[in-house]
Amino acid sequence: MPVITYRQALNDAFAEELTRDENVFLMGEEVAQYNGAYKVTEGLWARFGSRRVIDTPISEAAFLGLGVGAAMMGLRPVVEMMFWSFAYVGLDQIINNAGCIRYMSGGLINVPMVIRGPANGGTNVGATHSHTPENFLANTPGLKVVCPATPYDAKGLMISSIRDNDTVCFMENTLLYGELGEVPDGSYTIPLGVADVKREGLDVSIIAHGRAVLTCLAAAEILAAEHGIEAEVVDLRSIRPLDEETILNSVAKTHRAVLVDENKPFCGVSSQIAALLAEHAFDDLDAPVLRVTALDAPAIYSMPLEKLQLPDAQAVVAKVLSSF
Amino acid sequence: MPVITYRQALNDAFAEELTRDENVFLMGEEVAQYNGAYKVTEGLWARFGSRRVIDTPISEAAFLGLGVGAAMMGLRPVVEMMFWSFAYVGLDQIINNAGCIRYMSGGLINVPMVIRGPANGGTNVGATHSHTPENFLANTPGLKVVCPATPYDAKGLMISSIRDNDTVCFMENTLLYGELGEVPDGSYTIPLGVADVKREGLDVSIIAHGRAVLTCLAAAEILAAEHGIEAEVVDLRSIRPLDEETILNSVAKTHRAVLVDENKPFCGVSSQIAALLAEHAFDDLDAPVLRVTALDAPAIYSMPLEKLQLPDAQAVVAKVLSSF
Amino acid sequence: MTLMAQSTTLSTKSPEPAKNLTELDELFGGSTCRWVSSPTHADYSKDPVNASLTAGQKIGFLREMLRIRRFEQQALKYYNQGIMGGFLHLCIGQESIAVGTSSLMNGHDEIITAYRDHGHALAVGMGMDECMAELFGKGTGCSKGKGGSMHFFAPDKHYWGGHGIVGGQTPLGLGLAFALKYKAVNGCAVCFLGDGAVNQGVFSECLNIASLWSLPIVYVIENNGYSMGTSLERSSAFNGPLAYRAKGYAIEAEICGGFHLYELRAKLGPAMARARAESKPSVLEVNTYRYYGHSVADANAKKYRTPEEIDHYKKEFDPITIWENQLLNENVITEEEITKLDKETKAEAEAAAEFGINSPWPAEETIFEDIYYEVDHQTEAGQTGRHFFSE
Amino acid sequence: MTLMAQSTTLSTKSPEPAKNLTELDELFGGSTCRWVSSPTHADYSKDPVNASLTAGQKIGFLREMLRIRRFEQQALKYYNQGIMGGFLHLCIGQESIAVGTSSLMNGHDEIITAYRDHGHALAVGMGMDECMAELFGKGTGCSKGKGGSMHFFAPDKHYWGGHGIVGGQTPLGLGLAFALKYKAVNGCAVCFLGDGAVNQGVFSECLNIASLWSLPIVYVIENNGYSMGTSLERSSAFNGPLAYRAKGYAIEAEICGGFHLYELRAKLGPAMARARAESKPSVLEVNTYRYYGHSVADANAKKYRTPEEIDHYKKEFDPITIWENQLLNENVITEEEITKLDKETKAEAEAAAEFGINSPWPAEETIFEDIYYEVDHQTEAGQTGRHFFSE
Ligand SMILES: Cc1ncc(C[n+]2csc(CCOP(=O)(O)OP(=O)(O)O)c2C)c(N)n1
Ligand SMILES: Cc1ncc(C[n+]2csc(CCOP(=O)(O)OP(=O)(O)O)c2C)c(N)n1
Ligand SMILES: [Mg+2]
Ligand SMILES: [Mg+2]
Repeated sequence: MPVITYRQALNDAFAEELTRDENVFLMGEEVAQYNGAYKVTEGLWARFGSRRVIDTPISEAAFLGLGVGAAMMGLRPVVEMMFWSFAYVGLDQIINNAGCIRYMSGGLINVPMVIRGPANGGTNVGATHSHTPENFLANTPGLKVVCPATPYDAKGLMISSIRDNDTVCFMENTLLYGELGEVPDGSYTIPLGVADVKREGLDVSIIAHGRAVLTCLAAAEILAAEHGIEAEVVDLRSIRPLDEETILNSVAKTHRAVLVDENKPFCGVSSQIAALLAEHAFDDLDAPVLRVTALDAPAIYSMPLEKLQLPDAQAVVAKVLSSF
Repeated sequence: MPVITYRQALNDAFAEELTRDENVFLMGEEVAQYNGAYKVTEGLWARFGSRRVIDTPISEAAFLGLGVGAAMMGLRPVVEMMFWSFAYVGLDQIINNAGCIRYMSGGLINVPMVIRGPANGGTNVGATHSHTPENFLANTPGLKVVCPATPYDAKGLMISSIRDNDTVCFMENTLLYGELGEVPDGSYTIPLGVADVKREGLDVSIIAHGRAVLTCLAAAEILAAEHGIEAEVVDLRSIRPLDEETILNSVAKTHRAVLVDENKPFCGVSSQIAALLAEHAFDDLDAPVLRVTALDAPAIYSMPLEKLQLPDAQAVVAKVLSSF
Repeated sequence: MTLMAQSTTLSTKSPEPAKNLTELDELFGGSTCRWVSSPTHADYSKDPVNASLTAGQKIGFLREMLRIRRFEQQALKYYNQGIMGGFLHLCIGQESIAVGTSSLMNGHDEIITAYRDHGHALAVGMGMDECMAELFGKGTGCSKGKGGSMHFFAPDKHYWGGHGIVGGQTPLGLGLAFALKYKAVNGCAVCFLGDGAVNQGVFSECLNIASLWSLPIVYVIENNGYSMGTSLERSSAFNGPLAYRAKGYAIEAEICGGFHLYELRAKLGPAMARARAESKPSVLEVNTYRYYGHSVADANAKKYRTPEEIDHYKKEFDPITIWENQLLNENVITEEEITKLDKETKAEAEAAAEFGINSPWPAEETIFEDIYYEVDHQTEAGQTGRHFFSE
Repeated sequence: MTLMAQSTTLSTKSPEPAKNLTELDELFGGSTCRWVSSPTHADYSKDPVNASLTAGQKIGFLREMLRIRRFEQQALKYYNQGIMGGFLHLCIGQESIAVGTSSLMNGHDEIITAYRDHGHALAVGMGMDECMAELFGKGTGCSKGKGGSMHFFAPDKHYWGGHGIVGGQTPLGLGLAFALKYKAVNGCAVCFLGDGAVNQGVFSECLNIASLWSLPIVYVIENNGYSMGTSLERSSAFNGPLAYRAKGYAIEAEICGGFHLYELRAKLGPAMARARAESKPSVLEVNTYRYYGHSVADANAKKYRTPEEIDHYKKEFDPITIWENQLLNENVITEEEITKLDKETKAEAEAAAEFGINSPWPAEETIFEDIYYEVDHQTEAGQTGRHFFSE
């Protein structure tokens, strides 16, 4: 299978969907002529032109809302947030319009839109540019939230998201764009709401999403090599819908859970998983549910310190060991 | 002790703080000449004038940011969101400016501001007007979040919030404004970060905040009268800082926890409490941690159906019973 | 001079909540945006967009305005009885705008508005029954009881709601226009907003994009002089009319009295035509007035403006009366026919209220319907993973 | 005519990323907002705000501009070595604006800007050491290594940052002005923003409030023609200059070449004075140009504009060269003195880089400092309840 980057996998997904469906268009700041601030949309403007790949002014609220309006009319906007952090100036459009209109119209209106872009810390861009709002967006019934960790997942989930008839908030990661992985040629879909057991193991379930999955896989290798612990790594992939079955099955098997999350801890996605386990895996658990999250401080600029803010493999290893 | 409404308790807090500190001012849509959409600021414009009690255009982002800028200069803005739901058009100012500036400036700048207004469902105002973002705001280190349930708490916490040197997001409830309670004359403070055991009991800990506390107290009466179960009702009062000690002590005593939350379930405040218990009360718990939350749908308009969306005493009773 | 900066009074406005009639009249004559063409003076009947109207069409407009008024009066009655929930924002006094606009729609045009949306809904052809049932929160409502007063929708009639967040509909309107252009449909989008809503930043963002991309949209500012209890002068700084802010974005802006259908059609028609023909945006500020409070719950409705002001508008600027007189003068209709029309629309509204009251509540399980398309349609996507997290 | 609406090309702009010199010149002469007073023609030296300047002050301005340029060149060098993090937005080419503004500050004025903030920081008197250390992420940095390039602050010097969210600083600036008025301080606020930032809705909201409440603020649009890779023409619709949008809010708006300190001071001075004396807002659009990319990471810096365009600006519009020539012509300075000044500032920048490099990293525990005032000061409030939720 060809090995390509996460960035390329997304780019391929866009190209294929733009080709397949005339209603799909890309929109955002610098997505067209500049080829994308992170080059995720490279070449697409040249190939599909100004009608399908559209540069916007720096007006997130307006072009998010424009996307919602266009989606109501049957188009399929794929709207880039240069960073998900910038969505906060347009959040009303996401929560109240994309998220509520179907309901408030009694189902008369659909909003088949994808809102996408990177959401991550770890690149020294400071507190205001490092938000990871997957928890909050997934709090909103009406929205879907997807956080792929690998090139393969990124492409398959993006194609599913574009074809989905609901609004999908798709969270990428600037630290993943250059990551390589095997991705088959041509179109394929990965359903939203299906977690992926990225590594099987019997001793402990490590549950994560997004880039933290890679951290957990590295930790699992260390645990196996140095501590004889076989960790199962569950990649949620999709936050809403959520594959609770896979989570519960894994914990029923391993009896231990460590949740890893680059979100801040208070009401992060791992809080929700912990709540799930506290309710539905009570009898399965042999130990407290432990969490490794981003440190509970705004993202710091200073390079070595910001490294400490995000979960790394050693922190995961230590946490897993403390569970035994 | 005088018995006054929650609304009056807040009004008294404003009047006292406006009198005490020249730097305090109130700002928001219709807070001055109209006396407040929910009459919480009644009489204050007449008494304190246009400099201290200020009507704004419908520009939440601008006047939230204005509040932050004024607070940086040492003023103490108390900014009303007519509904907290409307904060979404200005969320960037709350999260990125109020929430991050102290950190990004290495502590050179403070933002002593209160952002306040009602955040609740249950009044048939529809999905876009019924948001309860305490979970999300408390996810942001740098912000504080307070949700008082009674007139007494409302006044004491409001005075503390105004005097606090950090930004406090203060969440009221239109359904509580008319509730009566004993409130002493004169100024008093209730520290942020101290939960209140509103009812003692040995059999189960019911943990809630905001209006859900009243629901839980009603449920506790039913549990005692009809089922011989003595529930302890813990009112969080403050979401961030959070009084984890009181929560853990209660559960260590009762060995059972039911969390009640008018937030939507996914990553709601009760998820965070569940995560806390799953980690730190593992050995204390005799039963799964159960939750009663708002139904996981946008707030519906239809009157009888919206009633079903929020936790009521019967639902809490049923959930508690299922825990035994 | 420095003394002025020392002044600590932030608001330069006087504490009097409302102006008296003389001041109002000055206002009308002056350069501010509450400019009103005297309904008796200006004559737009010869305007091409009006000259070709048939008697039947003209009477139809009257019927539509009456339907709106009678509908809202019924709603008001039941709201006051406490059997409706939430907010009820009446557009009584403003009916001409919705009716005038829908009279110009070409079958491909799309419209969208804010929460004061009953008039627009009825004008585009929604039935009173479904609208009234919505107010009663019933399953037979246009939004199945899920949206309430602020959220009427009829996409099949090119009507996209009904939106409660101030200004929130303005980029949606832009999206409608964008979709028209994208699909090369010969239509335009009309997006309504209030005089208070112009101060939501997103509207300015929309003006820029509309102009920059040449989108076929007409923003209609329904300037009724107040946003809740705040008069225009206390909410907005402007230079000449409020609409002229759009000129800073190279957008055509015009002002218009909204009390006479002929004038409204004469000003709005060309803007819509320009949008369709040249894909050019415009902003039209329409002067209008609401007789009731911001919503029915507005206890201060007569405090921030004088009763005289309200009376003055009712007497001199009522769009229904003005239109009735116009049609009587034109001998298009008789007093008797008007009375008949009025009775019919009243009866229709009463029947609709009956319908609403007698309709069943939505079933409990509908709470979880209409959230996700995929779940409702039980597609594979809708059946994969957990979508809802409460029991 | 209908055919145009049928057109499916949404952007009317040509795909060519940049204009050639002739087009540029046309642009300058034309009515668009990239209007530039030819630096050789206009003479503002006799303007009262300039006429009274001492030689020492004039030389001081040159020193400040040189300090900014040398500081950024050093930063660039180390950034390119990969030992700085995040973004680095250089203001090289735009130095005159920060220096001109700070030269007009009265000790009570407050300023705030966006992420392209090094120039403003140095101009108000921040030390190179603390600024450079910040870029290196060191604990000796002005923000203790917490803010980085985009977040320099010095409240003691009336400098409120350094803000990374486009437009996000504009209401903060309004708050500074509000506080001045509230406290009856005889000062004004100056808030900078880019030509791209004008399209964030919150800025329009600010214009309305500034005008409505008569707040003492000057918004300075640093129009460098591009927001990242998007030219002004592709991001903004306007009518005459961009700044004229403010006129729709009854705010005074002016345009200004930003290349010559005399011109900048002559235009900005009165706006600041008006704010102080009459508590009136203004918008000043300053024409300027950045030689480097949007940030140093901008790989396309020479793709969306031609190298000729950049060269043209460097040759004809460099604010430092222009000022040097001015001072030489005035016989205020000699070539030798300029060379000396240049060497000094270079040395200062080099020493600052040394300082930054040699400074220690912030201690790990500082991650949890500077979040809550109450926690840092271990007040009762700071010790009550749990504030942080990770270990
Ligand atoms: C973002 C936001 N802020 C505040 C409100 C509360 N609110 C609802 S309507 C309204 C007044 C709007 O006035 P205007 O735009 O003039 O419209 P009108 O009611 O006169 O039709 C306000 C403040 C809201 N719904 N959304
Ligand atoms: C809300 C928001 N959207 C997008 C960005 C990304 N971004 C940072 S700077 C910039 C361009 C701003 O251009 P301009 O305002 O002209 O300032 P300049 O960089 O030219 O100084 C963009 C799009 C951001 N930081 N914030
Ligand atoms: Mg109005
Ligand atoms: Mg620029």
